[in-house]
Amino acid sequence: MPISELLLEAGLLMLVGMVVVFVFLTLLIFATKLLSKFAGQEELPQTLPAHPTSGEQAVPEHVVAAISAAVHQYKKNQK
Amino acid sequence: MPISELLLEAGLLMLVGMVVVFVFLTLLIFATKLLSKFAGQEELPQTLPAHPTSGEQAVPEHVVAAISAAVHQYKKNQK
Amino acid sequence: MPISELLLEAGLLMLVGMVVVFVFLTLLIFATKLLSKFAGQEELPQTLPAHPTSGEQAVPEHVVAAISAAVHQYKKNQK
Amino acid sequence: MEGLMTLWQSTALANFQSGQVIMMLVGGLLLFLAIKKGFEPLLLLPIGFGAILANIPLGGFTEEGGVLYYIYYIGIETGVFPLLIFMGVGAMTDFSALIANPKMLLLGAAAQFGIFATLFGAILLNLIPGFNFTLQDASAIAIIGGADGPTAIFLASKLAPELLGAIAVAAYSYMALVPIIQPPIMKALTTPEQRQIKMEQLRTVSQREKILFPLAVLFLTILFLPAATPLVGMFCLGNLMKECGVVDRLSKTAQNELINIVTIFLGLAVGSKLNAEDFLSVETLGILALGAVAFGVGTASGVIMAKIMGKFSSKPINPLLGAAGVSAVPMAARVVNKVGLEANPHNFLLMHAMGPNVAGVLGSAVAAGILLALVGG
Amino acid sequence: MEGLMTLWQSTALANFQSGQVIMMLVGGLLLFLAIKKGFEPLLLLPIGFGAILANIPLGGFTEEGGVLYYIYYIGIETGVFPLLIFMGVGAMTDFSALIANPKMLLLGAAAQFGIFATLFGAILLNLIPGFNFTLQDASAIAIIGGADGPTAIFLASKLAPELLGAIAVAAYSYMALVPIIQPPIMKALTTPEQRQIKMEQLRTVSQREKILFPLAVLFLTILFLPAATPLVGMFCLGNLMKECGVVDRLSKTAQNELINIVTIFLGLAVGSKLNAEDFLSVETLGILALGAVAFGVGTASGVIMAKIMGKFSSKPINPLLGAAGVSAVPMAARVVNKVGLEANPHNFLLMHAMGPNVAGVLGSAVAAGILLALVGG
Amino acid sequence: MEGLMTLWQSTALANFQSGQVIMMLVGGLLLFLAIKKGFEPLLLLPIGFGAILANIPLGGFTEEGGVLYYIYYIGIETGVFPLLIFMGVGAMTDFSALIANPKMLLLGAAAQFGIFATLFGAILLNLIPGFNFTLQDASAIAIIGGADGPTAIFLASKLAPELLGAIAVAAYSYMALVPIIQPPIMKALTTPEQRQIKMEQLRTVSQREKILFPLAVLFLTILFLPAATPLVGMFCLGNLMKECGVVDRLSKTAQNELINIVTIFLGLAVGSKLNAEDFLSVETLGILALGAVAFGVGTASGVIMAKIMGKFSSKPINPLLGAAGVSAVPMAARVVNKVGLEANPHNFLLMHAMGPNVAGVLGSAVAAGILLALVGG
Ligand code: NA
Ligand code: NA
Ligand code: NA
Repeated sequence: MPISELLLEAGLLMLVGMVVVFVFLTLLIFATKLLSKFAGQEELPQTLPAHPTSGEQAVPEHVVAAISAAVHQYKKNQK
Repeated sequence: MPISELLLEAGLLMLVGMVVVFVFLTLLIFATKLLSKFAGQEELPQTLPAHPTSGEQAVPEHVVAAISAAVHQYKKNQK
Repeated sequence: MPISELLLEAGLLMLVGMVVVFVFLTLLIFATKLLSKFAGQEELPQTLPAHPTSGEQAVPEHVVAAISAAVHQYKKNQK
Repeated sequence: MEGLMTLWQSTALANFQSGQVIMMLVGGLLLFLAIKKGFEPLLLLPIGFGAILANIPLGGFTEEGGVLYYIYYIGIETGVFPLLIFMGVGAMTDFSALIANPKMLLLGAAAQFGIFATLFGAILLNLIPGFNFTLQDASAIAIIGGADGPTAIFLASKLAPELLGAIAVAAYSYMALVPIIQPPIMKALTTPEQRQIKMEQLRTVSQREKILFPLAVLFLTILFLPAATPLVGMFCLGNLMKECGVVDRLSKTAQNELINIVTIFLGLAVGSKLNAEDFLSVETLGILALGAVAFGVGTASGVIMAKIMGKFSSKPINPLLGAAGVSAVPMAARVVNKVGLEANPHNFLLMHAMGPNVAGVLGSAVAAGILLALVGG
Repeated sequence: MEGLMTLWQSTALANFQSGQVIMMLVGGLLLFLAIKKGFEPLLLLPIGFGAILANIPLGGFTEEGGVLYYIYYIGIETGVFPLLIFMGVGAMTDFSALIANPKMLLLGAAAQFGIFATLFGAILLNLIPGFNFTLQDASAIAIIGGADGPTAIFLASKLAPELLGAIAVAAYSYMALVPIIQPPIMKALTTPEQRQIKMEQLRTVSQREKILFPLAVLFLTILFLPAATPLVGMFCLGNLMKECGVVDRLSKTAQNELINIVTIFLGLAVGSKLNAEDFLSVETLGILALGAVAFGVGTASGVIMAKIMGKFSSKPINPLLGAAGVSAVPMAARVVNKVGLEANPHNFLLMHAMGPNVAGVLGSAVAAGILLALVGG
Repeated sequence: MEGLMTLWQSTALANFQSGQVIMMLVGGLLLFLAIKKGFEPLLLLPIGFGAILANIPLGGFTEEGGVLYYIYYIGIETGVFPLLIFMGVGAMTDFSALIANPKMLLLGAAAQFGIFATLFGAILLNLIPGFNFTLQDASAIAIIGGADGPTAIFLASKLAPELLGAIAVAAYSYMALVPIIQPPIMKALTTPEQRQIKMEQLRTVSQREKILFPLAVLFLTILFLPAATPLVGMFCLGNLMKECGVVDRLSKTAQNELINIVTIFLGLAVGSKLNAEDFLSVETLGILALGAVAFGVGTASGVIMAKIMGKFSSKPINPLLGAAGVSAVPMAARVVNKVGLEANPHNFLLMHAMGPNVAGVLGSAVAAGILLALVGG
């Protein structure tokens, strides 16, 4: 391909590319706003307390054991 | 294969399958009882104390260090 | 290959192998000494304090949170 | 504006087929069930997402060169992923309750009637025009009654790969529905008095027994059912790693990082088989119906077996325990516990139900081996 | 002494080619930058090490049977490794700031001008004798402006595998240089008053919004840009796993062990493409120059877009935020924060900059999809 | 009853060959040694289990389509698994003691005489009818004397795959036996006075030295022994990741999850090579005998070298340190410490023994490289 044609192609790509990027992300703006309208805020009080304790393994017992041992060891080292 | 034959096959499979499942798991009952007879109970006092400390990495030093730092940070945050 | 020839080969391998191992590791001795000459000691004060805090995730907040929870739980269990 | 034309031609909008849209909705439904309803989310979330990705027009996920193609080809076609999951499950399984009371194995055996009755039922369905299940298909469908995801995927990948998607979805969905499917059946087959039966406390089990148990299982499987050894073998390896106490770092990796990584991939790969061609057929409806039958029959036969055993046993046996024989660990055992508590708020059956529960895992792996041996050739 | 002769013949000393020596020095330089200068060490250390290994005479690392050959072949040629990294990055990304202020997506869009301007620039370079970039090459080079490592590697592996090494090195190097490249451009395009603009506080975002956002992104991508679905899809899968809250163990594995394992391999595999033949050419110099242009143009167009938006917006918009649109998460957002603090020590922009920052990730994945669709065929 | 017949034909009972039974017993023995005796359980447990699985009649584990087949094919035949293990070992190795006292490298060199003497011994065994070792076989066997599992597996997979099972088993077994094999040899070659020699305290080593050391090792290997670069390179990569301090998350993954996953697979794959055909031969007995010789000679030559060095050194050198030169990290160093403490309860040699211990790892990787270069072609 001669370079002039390549440049034309590249220019077109630049144009089309930026247009599509902007169109796409603008659509996403609207989608997000729509989303927030229907899904936003309402269930906050319900989820907030649920979250911190929801973890499948909040603090498993053996971790507590390990940490208690470690804390113990740490205290001993401090002396 | 005509469906009557398929049904016969399926019925046979059902019969053979359930028989084998039961025979197999019954054998396993006996095997487990045998096992318990020879391997059960006796070594309990010996293993129980061994287990909690057996870990290859009970509480490695760097964990202790990390935790001591974390505890420190936590105490600071509490104030 | 007749066994005598194999034995000769094996003997040669033994000789060449041991020579090369010694030469190589001797070179490494010199390289290490050179290394220590140029890179040893000087930056100790500078790195020592840097090391404990250098970690990308020295003690991330959620770990602190988990540990604080665990410590809390541990203290409760102690009572 | 040739570029824009090319771009339009490369959009999904210009290429969507109705089947793909429906399959995406199926994928979305699975995501909804996983996230909002908590249906086995660890599997159904990646499966649902995989289904969406697999049905993107021009997405190319399932064609050679696509990421889902590679994952399926490497992990499922070889059988490696379900086996690794099974190893991890083995490393998470505690056989103590079963070793303490090995008779519970009979409950795990009885519940497998759900599998074999379903096999027969699948062939019966052929009487309805539109259904045309081979013995292989019927076997792969029937294993849904095993209530064990990796076993179902492993068997389906060997016997009926084109049904794999529907089978896996049915298996995991019904496993999630165990708390809804089982209680009515359990209550219909038992009286309130029977449900209140208290069990004797289980003895403690020595470490040596726990180490030797997986080896004994493997040994018997080798002798009598080599076709089941891939599943049982990897399961026993995981369990041995857990119990032996000398390879804790391997056991922990098998239970955590390795099984997590494989679960993500396995789910995506299963999802990639949810294509319109295979899934949107009357056969899928048949599979869903048969799956429900399988769980119901398995539950019922477990409970009935427990009642029979109770008659002949010197020690009391609560018939509810039979329902745990379908496996679906630990959900079925929890259901037993819950239904038991409804009858008697002081009767905790959970530990006792773990015995038949893990027996059910072995039972369905054995059943899978039988099916592989008899119709797999 | 035939043995010693064989041994000598098998030493590197007897076989070194000058190109290999230079490439090893390049590898050493990357190690230096990674370790001593802290340039994206997670990637540049394995890349640098891989470059050294790949250039060992008679080492055979990149020939069939060599370990780097297998890693490249399995992980990069299939595209699997960059996609898994992207899944992990998705699982680490928090879209809250963007959902709270979705207009920031425009900044992520504007910054992609860095990509397309560089594409044009790469073709322009063909005017200089010695350069001979095809549209594919130019596209792969341009994606450096996306400031996103896995996206760059994924695209380069599809469009211009022989430039992969140089492109990946340039991408990661410039990402590390963001704190040096961006501030002068940001300051040149803004007045001190503009840099002091305070933003309104962001509202909190509900969990449901965070769950639905990745699905919305995926949905739009499916509709309009299926070529971007491998990247966007895996990213959204990771993000969904993180936000849905029901598969925490999968999400944590994706963010930690899985991404770490893949990062080691990805780095080594990229390093294995740093061979003298491909790398020691004037084209590499061109790529490095174009990469700098890409980052600069992206930063500038982001800032300019932010200024334009500020004019039309009812709420104040600090133009510095535009610079975060290039992605390079979270470095670019931190740079914005830092430059903002220089103007006003009480104005913390970090949280606000996270919006355009993650928008930039989406923007460059979209741009990659466009390039794949238009020049990838 | 055709079904039952088919089922019987598909049982192992109807198909067992005596060789398979014996190999299963060997597998069981390995499990016993691993679990009950604590012989290198991380490797010997999966190896033993793999051996059992591989010898199941009709199990099909090692045939195309079987899970062990895939694991071996992907991980060992390519050399990838041993190299990843080596990377992880590198990330766990601390060279401080060696950098502080580099002369200890000579002990690591001397102990490799165990390898080369064994090579000669293996060829000598050919004088006995029934033995027919090629130079390749002899080299692969000799590397047992390197007391380094992944090195042995890597070399055996390249030079003598059919002996891989026996070699790996011998290597790991003797490594576990180091506390039994070494002390008598150490005591026979030293006087109680020599064993009481106190060493000077080691200086602290700077981080910069620790970072540059693996690079120096790699550099020399590249120059003089490219054939050793796969092993040494991956080892140095791991060590560099550990020491550089900027990629801690990669280093930790390499030391933990990655090496654990690979260890499970490597063990199973090695076990899959324990088939009757290859293993139940007089050659295996020869390998076991030669392995013991290798460890013994290596220990002895290390101790003798230490005594020679002690004569010429201005600073005192405890000859026991030589025994640590065989590697078997950290077991051999511990043995040195223990034997030292028996002679003088206040003389702790552990830290000093770590120097020759890690030197032994380098030494055997170098030896492996030499063998690959000279007989690998
Ligand atoms: Na089951
Ligand atoms: Na970007
Ligand atoms: Na060694």
